[in-house]
Amino acid sequence: MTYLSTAPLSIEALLAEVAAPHCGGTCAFLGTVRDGPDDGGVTAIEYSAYDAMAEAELDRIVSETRRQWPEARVAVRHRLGLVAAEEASVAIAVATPHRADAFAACRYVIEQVKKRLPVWKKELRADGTATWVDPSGHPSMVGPQ
Amino acid sequence: MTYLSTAPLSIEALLAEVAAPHCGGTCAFLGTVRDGPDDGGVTAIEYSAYDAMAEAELDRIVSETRRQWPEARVAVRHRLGLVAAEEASVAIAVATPHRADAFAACRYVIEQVKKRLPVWKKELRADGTATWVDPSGHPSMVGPQ
Amino acid sequence: MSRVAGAVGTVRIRFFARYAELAGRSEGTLSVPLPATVSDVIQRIRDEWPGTSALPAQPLAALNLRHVRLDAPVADGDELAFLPPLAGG
Amino acid sequence: MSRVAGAVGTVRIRFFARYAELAGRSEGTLSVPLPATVSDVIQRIRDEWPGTSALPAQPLAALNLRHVRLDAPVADGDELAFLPPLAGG
Repeated sequence: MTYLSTAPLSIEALLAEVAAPHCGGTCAFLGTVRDGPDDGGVTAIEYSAYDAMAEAELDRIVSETRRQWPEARVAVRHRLGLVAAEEASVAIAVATPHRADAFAACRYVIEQVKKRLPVWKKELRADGTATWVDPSGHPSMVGPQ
Repeated sequence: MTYLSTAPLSIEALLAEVAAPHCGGTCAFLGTVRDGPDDGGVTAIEYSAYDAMAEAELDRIVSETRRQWPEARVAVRHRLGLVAAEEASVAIAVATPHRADAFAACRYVIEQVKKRLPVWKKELRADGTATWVDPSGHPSMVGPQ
Repeated sequence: MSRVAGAVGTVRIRFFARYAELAGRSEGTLSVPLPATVSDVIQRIRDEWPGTSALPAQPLAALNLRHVRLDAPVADGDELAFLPPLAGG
Repeated sequence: MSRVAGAVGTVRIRFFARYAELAGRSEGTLSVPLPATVSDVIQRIRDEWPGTSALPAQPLAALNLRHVRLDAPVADGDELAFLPPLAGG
């Protein structure tokens, strides 16, 4: 696997991957598992994917980004398996000669990831319940099991 | 000094600083010293500042950012002294509950830094020359000394 | 069978996440008369595999690792996957 | 002096980066008749400190650690700095 990882994501590794002498601006994005007041005591999220398609989709997203921003150097990783609250589920780094492109390209990658990546998450709560997350707003209780 | 540092900048440290359970999106920006084909063999940049004002200005920029994005957690560092090519001169991290705010607030900080921070740089080249950088486009040779 | 002999394709079907739980299976192989669209295959799955009626009638679908619309044509050897609302990132 | 006695302020002047090189100094203290604007102080610096004529007539200025326009009033005890084109980030 190139883009998917069951190990914790290292933003330093991604930054090193995109660094280049001619790129003066690097924008990075980290998506982390929230446990806010509205998140009902989420202790971890279990991420699963349609692995082969997620890899293909990420490869397409990276290719599209390079086509739109030919000088951009792009790296992205999505984590799978159990991810604890405050750990990163997705990490993106984009380096470009000028900063406006770094922001735009990094934003493009995360928006496409959210829109297209065949990845699902089950929120695990302190009370033992588990819920499939439907970002369209219809959570479905599936536990305690 | 709070925001200025003569030591290498650690993006991991900034990310840890802004991390919070309710913040699911973190945008970071790193400005690095370029040595591209048009940069004439820059080996390092010597950054100097009007220290007290740069600290005050960064504090104001952070306060403004928090006013505009009340849920944002913001960290910023600017490096001073000799910075080698490909090392970071500025690092910013912004964590927010939702990603659009993280991108917008991070972008705000770097734009204000570029516009307002009393910091100057002298490009040091492999051939021994040194040039004060004027981003408005009028470099002035000051070496070899 | 009374059906006029025609091309028949074998399609690999995959269910993910909540859909695998609803369908009671994560994959299977299905023979479908061709030509057929993704919608045709969905109908056939509902007819042939008990339990799959719990799946939505118009799920998100991917054909050979790409998102497709439900009117996309399916060919012999294809892998057709049904995807619950995406939640990556 | 024939000048009518009036308020006089002491202003700390600072030059940075290329301006310090051009002025041949990085700081100094100047007495200025009040009221005075930043522009007035610039004129006085040019008159009193040889070498500062190499500085631009309308430099970027900061008063007490804040960017100011050249028509901003200067008061006794202020710190007035002249800033070459900014290059942070």
